[in-house]
Amino acid sequence: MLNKEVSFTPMDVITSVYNYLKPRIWGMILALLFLSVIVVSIAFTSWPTMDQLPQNLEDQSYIEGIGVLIFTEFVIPFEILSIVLLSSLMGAIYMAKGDDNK
Amino acid sequence: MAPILSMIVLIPLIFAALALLTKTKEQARAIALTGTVIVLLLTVYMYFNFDSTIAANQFEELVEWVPSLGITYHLGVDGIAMPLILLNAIVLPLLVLFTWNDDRKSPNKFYALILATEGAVIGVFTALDFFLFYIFWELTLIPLFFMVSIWGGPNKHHASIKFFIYTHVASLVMLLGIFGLYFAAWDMTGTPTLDIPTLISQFQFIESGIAKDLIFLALLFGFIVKIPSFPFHSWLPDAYTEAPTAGSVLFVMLKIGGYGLFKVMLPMLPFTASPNMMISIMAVLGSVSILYGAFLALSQKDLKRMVAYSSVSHMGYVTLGAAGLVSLSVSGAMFQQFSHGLIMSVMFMSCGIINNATGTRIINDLGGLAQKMPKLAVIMVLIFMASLGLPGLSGFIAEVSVLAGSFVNLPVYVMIALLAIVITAAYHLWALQRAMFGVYNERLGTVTDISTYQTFSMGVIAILVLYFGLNPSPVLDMMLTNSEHIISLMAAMGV
Amino acid sequence: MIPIALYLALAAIIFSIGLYGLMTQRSGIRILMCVELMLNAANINLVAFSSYHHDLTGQVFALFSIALAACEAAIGFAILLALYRMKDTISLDHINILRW
Amino acid sequence: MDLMLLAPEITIAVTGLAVLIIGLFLPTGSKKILGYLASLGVLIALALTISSLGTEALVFYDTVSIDALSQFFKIVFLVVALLFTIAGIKYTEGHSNTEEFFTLGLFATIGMMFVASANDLMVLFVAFELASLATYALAGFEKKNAKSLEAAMKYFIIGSLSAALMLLGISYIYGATGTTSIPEVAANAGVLLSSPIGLVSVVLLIAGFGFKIALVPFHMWAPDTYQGSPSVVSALLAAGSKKMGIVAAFKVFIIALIALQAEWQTAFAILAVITMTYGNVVALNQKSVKRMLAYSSLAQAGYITMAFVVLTPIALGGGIFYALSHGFMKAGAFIATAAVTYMVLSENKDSNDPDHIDNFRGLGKRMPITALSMTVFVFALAGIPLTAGYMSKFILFSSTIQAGFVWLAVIAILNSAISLYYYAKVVKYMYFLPTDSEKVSEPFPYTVAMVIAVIFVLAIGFWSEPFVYWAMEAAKVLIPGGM
Amino acid sequence: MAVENYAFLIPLLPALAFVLTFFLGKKLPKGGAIIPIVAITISFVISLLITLNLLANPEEVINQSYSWFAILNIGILVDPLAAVMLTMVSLVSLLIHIYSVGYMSHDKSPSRYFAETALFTASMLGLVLSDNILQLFVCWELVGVCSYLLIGFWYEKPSAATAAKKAFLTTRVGDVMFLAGIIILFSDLFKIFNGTIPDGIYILRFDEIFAHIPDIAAMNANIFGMEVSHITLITLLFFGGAIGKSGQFPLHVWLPDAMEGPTTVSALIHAATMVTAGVYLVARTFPMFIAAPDSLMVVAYVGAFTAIFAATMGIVMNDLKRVLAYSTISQLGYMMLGLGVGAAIGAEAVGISLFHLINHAFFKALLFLCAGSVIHAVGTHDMRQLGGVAKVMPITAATMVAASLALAGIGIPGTSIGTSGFFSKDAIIENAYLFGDTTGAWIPYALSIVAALLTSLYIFRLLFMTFYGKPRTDYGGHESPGSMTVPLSILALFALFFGGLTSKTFNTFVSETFVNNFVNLNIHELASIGGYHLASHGGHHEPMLILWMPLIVALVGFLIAFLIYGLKIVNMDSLVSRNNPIYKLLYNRYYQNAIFTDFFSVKVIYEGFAFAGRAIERGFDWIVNWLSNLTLEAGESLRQFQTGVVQNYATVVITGVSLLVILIKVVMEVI
Repeated sequence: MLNKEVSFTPMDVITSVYNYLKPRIWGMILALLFLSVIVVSIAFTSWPTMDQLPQNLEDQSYIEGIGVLIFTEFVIPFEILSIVLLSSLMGAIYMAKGDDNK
Repeated sequence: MAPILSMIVLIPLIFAALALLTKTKEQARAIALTGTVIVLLLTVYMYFNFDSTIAANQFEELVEWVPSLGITYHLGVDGIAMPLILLNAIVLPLLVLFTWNDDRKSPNKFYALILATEGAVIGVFTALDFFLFYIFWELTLIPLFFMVSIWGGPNKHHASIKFFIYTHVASLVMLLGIFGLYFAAWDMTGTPTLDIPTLISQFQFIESGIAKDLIFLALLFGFIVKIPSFPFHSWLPDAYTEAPTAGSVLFVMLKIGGYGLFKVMLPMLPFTASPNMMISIMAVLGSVSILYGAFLALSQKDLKRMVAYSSVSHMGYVTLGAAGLVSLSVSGAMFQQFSHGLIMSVMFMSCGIINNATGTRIINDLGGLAQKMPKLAVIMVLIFMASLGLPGLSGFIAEVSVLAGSFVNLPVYVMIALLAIVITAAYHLWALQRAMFGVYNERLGTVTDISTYQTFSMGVIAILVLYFGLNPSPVLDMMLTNSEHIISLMAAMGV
Repeated sequence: MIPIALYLALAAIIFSIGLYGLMTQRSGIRILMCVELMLNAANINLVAFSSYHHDLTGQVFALFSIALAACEAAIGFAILLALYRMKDTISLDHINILRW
Repeated sequence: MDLMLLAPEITIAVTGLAVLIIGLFLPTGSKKILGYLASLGVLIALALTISSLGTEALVFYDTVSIDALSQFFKIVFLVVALLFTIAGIKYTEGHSNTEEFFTLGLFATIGMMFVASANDLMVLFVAFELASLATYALAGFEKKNAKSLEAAMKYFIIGSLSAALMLLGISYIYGATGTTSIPEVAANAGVLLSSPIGLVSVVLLIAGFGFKIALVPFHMWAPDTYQGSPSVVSALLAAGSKKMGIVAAFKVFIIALIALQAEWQTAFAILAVITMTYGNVVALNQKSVKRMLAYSSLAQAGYITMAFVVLTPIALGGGIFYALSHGFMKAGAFIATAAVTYMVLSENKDSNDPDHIDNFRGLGKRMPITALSMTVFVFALAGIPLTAGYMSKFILFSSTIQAGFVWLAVIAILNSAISLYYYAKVVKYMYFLPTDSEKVSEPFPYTVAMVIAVIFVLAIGFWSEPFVYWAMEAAKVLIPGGM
Repeated sequence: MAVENYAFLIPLLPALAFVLTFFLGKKLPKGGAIIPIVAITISFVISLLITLNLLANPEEVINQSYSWFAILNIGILVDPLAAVMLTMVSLVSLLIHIYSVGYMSHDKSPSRYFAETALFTASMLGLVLSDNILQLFVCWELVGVCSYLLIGFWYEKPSAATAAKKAFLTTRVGDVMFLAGIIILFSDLFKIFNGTIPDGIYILRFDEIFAHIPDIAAMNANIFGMEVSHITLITLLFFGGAIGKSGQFPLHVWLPDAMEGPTTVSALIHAATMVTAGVYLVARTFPMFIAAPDSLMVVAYVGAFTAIFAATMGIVMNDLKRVLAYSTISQLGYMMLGLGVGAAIGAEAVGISLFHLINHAFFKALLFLCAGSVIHAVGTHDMRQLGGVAKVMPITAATMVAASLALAGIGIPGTSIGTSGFFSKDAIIENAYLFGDTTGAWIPYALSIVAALLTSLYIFRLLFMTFYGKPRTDYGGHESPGSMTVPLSILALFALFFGGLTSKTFNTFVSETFVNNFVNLNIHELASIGGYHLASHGGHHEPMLILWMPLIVALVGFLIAFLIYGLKIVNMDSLVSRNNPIYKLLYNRYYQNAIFTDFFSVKVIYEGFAFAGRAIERGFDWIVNWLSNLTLEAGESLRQFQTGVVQNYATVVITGVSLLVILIKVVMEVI
């Protein structure tokens, strides 16, 4: 195998690229279309953000603040998330486990 | 006072449920007969307590239903509805008797559907609330759909679905018109209501001319298809022909299209943005229906199909008369509905009998039946004569009133309709001659005359046809009162 | 300082890559990965906005969405596993009994 | 106390956990009790919700709002859940994983209920995902059934995709407004209105909700999943989680993004027309009853979407009312199909297409109650008077006319007429086509569920006043001031 | 005298007889013939009494009106015109009924026969009694339907069923015109009253109509660019109805076929009822015609043409009844001509025409009954197989001769000697001369003279071929029973002497119809509405030749017939052959059957129009089916969109998102 002479002609390259692209081209075009839509919208939007990042690094990511938020303002989503976890656990186990009769 | 209208509407429906629970033919038909006879008695009672000199709604019942949408349970009859209720109440018991000895699968459903149709049709005639009106309007479809689909002829599935969807589309378009009226009135008065008299009286105050015309045309389309009128009749021949005899008779009882025309359309007509165009539309449809139906009937080979097309032709008089806008023509058109109901039911019964006895309805395959079925022949000759408009029978009163009345305003259209009279005579006589007279076609095998029950029910209707032909006043008077009322409203508005 | 648009563009690109993969890949595993990619692209957005707004809500949201992504992955793999047991393949474009 | 206002949700959660835990200790043969337990829990929650009708409150740091709209939809979800649990009693008979079935169903219901009362996009998103994740597994509940698995797979992948799209959309909204609270988004919508990102986030959110509502072109999973999933689960999906999409869209678009009204009205106008037409037309030729019901469900979603276009208080009330009616009609129809499927499978275990329309032949003789109920459901879906479907169409279509969208009403009416064809086809098969098979006994829980649905379908159609009243009250939440 | 209180019984009794006979006749002997006979006898007596009363007191016109429906009424009007008709109809009908007892004794359902004839008589009497045009139309139609039933009496014979249908349909064409006339009249009067008709006024009553003739005449209709006065239009349409019922050209085709029924029915149709209805209609509404001279001109021309047209066919027919049928058409033409000349002489025309009508009723009934008697005895009605019947049936033959003389109009002008037909026909021909003299239209007169010649020719041909000479085939005949010969004899007396006895009084009596208390019309004013003046009376003296002309041509006709058929001196074989185109044309009755039935009704109406209708109908069906198929096919192809591959689903979703953004942007830009 190693000794086999490997040679590419330009045609082979084109063919292989073509073969690679052929099933993917529409996906590319559509993904690019989507991307361009999003990017154009982002670019033409004046985001109402602060001019600069906070000086204090802790203000950027503030674990205690997050924790407080989770248990005060966002306690409900957090509780729901617990049910989500439970149900996905159940669902995943149920789907994944083998034939219980065996 | 007892809620007599509710009783008339609900008793058939209740008896329909009862009939559905029965097991045998004997029980089912007994229930059906009881139900229809009770309705008949109540209707006769109501008829004799009806004041035919006033145009107002009588025996009114009014109960709140869905107040937040202005929906009420509002019933009442006037001179337009009363004769049609009477027609149903008379024919239905006779129809039950007519089918008394028939053997068919699931008789309980059969009689239940007859009763349900009666309740629904009378419901349409008594409803004074558009919501209720539409409910009953659609409710008439379902039993008939089942009727055709279960006991119909070889092509029943196609016919039933065509009929169901075609007329349903029309009903929906009508519903759009009702919506338009409903909200236009709501915007103007600030309170929602679906009360028919109120909405009709509010129609004239709508500002937008286009809105008025659209509402009018939508409602008109709904009614015209049900009548049915050329060119929206193509559901009818299939449905009438494929339906079992009782189904055809029930179809004939379905006079709701014309009823809507008189009850809803005419009071609104003068206030549309272009009343002359509306009148022309109705007149064209009516007169062309008369002529076209007649030609089509002439070219039919199947007796029942011929009768179906003749129905298209006859109902053209209703549209034409309504467009005539003279009290004589309008009341004539109303009377045509009544008379047509009587006549056509016997016509279809005859077709059914011939089909049962000989196994065919192709006119050329019949022949000389009068020799074997003299009683049927007598009734058929009488009814065919009534159908072709012979004086002394009810059809004539209606036709001559419509034609004479409409001529005042619509001379050209009446002349078109007149052309059809000879054609009408031709196909009736042709069918009679080929089917009943001449040499008996031996291939038809042994044929026996109609049974006592059948003779009775057809005979009674035939006698009524004769009676109302000689003395139309018992029903025509109230029609006249109402049509004069409609016309006087227009005159008062200077239209 | 870096304009926020760049973060957003990055997220958009990652999201589009996820979309591309979803549309073109056959293997169920790869498709699942693409879904993760997309969810995380959205998380980049959330975190970036959070920073630029000086508001922690976005980060809380991102945390929740990471948890949700995990759940989705779990159940997704379970479904793929069940499919593999039955069909001996996770190439999703052959699974089309239900159509039309 | 705040928690008391969440009593229904808590009840359901506790019931779910109880079912799960009790189920672990029960032998397969006696797991039937779990179904009764679940139904009981749902009934209690329903009673709690109804008893709290009329309360209005914002709780848990304004992330949950209890109002007429959320109460109304909670009732819808709970009723659907009730039908689901009752029908599930029969469906899970002899199944060893009964507890998973009911618990997942109940948890999905909690998700839906929280979506209905969410006042924060985060709550909404998480609850949305709860409802999705729980139902992914339910859709694939028949692990041995290739169709069920395929259904779950498609549901899952498209569901994840739309979750990602929705999250992206929410992130942009957050970026533009700096908040996730629904009322505050509405208050800070200036950037969204002035920038193209507003339109993009609207469309992304429509894609996210449209997936649940099954709007064309985000509907692609729906026919396959409704067809492949167990019928009872299809009932939950079509009747329940679809409504969740609608209520989420109500909240997000009409309350939060009212500033972008023009954008999403246009979008919904386009989608409504395409959806109802596509759904009805494609439903015409279907041979699988469940697939037909799925497409019909698309069409119905298209009708409800008209409420977004018309956007008058009556139209919104009509849309909400329609959602209620549709819940009963569609759930009932799927459960009736479940009964037929059960009957077919019990006769022939290897039947490939238990919901094929041929199996409905002569159903009027074989299973009279099922056939009669199915007739009521399909006629209601078709909008025949005196049913809930008619009343809903009456309000919704009439308000469309009122607002001047005559063209939209005409399209809807024509669609409604087309739909009659395939609904009548089912009736035709059930009553008019002959069959050789004999009468079979009808499974009791299915019958109970169907009868409940029939009663409600007829009651809503006949005695509509209270339902209409509450729907209109709910609409007032969306557009204050009312009519 | 209280007899007018019983006038309503005149039509009612026969109608009642119809009901009784129909339901009870089978159980009674002779099919219950006694019931209608008694009923009609009473009708006849009442009619006679009323007539006599009117003769004495012309102003005692009976008029009773009752509301029927809407603004229309039913009522009784017995004025001289009606009284004369009533008496004649009831008398002839009575005699025919009596005759029928014998004639129909072998039939299998005589009760049906008597019931139907009773109804026929009742309708005709009702028609005559009507005091309004609508009721007249009602009875008119009833007459039509009775003729349908009676012509098709032997319905198991296909030819009878066909003939019945043809009779009904052909007259129906006329009826529609009549109805159209009524409708126009109604609408005109309705407009004249401005849509509000006071109580107690029935606008279709004859007195109302006549009172408003000037208003109607003032209305004009524009038909295809021609300005036509409504009065002309209405009268023409009425005459159209009369054409159908009275068998005028071109709607006469049904009459010869109508002999498919029993011969007595033919007698009833041809003599007393039905065909006279058309003439009666024109007479009844004659004031309107006077105001419309154009219509009268049409009446005169059509009448004269019909008279000669039918006579030409009469001379070649070999069927006994067919000859008589054409004779009827021809004589009806005379009656119409008599009315048409009213443009010259005014309301007197009614008297002249009606006089002929009455006389004709007697002798034509007689002719038919004689023919019936022959047919009854011999069993054939082909003249070529008969001959020498007089020897077997002397009474029949004698009465037949009397009738023939009456038909041919033999009598001496200037005296009271002559048969009935002589007086009436002579008067018509003379007035046709006067008409030509006044208006310059000589053609009617010329035609009437030629027709008189032909009349004489064909009736004597019939007489000679049937009753004289040697029997051509071996038929066994016998004289008919008394119940048949007695009516024959009575009728023969009338045919011979009625005209002579009443010729003076009749005209005066009938002409008073329009100038008495009920309607008092100024005929001259009406004429001036039409824009002309009536010929003043007495100023004219017809030349002697004109007075004698009818008799001369009648005798010539007799002579020719005698030479050819009596003495057989002239051999007609060369003429009477299929090679002679004229004979062929006549024998084939001008190919009317081919034109009317085969071409017009079958080809044009049935195949042409109906085919077109079917094609249109298919078009409508096609549209409906196309729409439904289109929807179904769209469903089928859109289904393919759902490929089942999940990646494609994702692609659709993503495309949807991207495109939706762009689409909304575009839509919002556009809007």
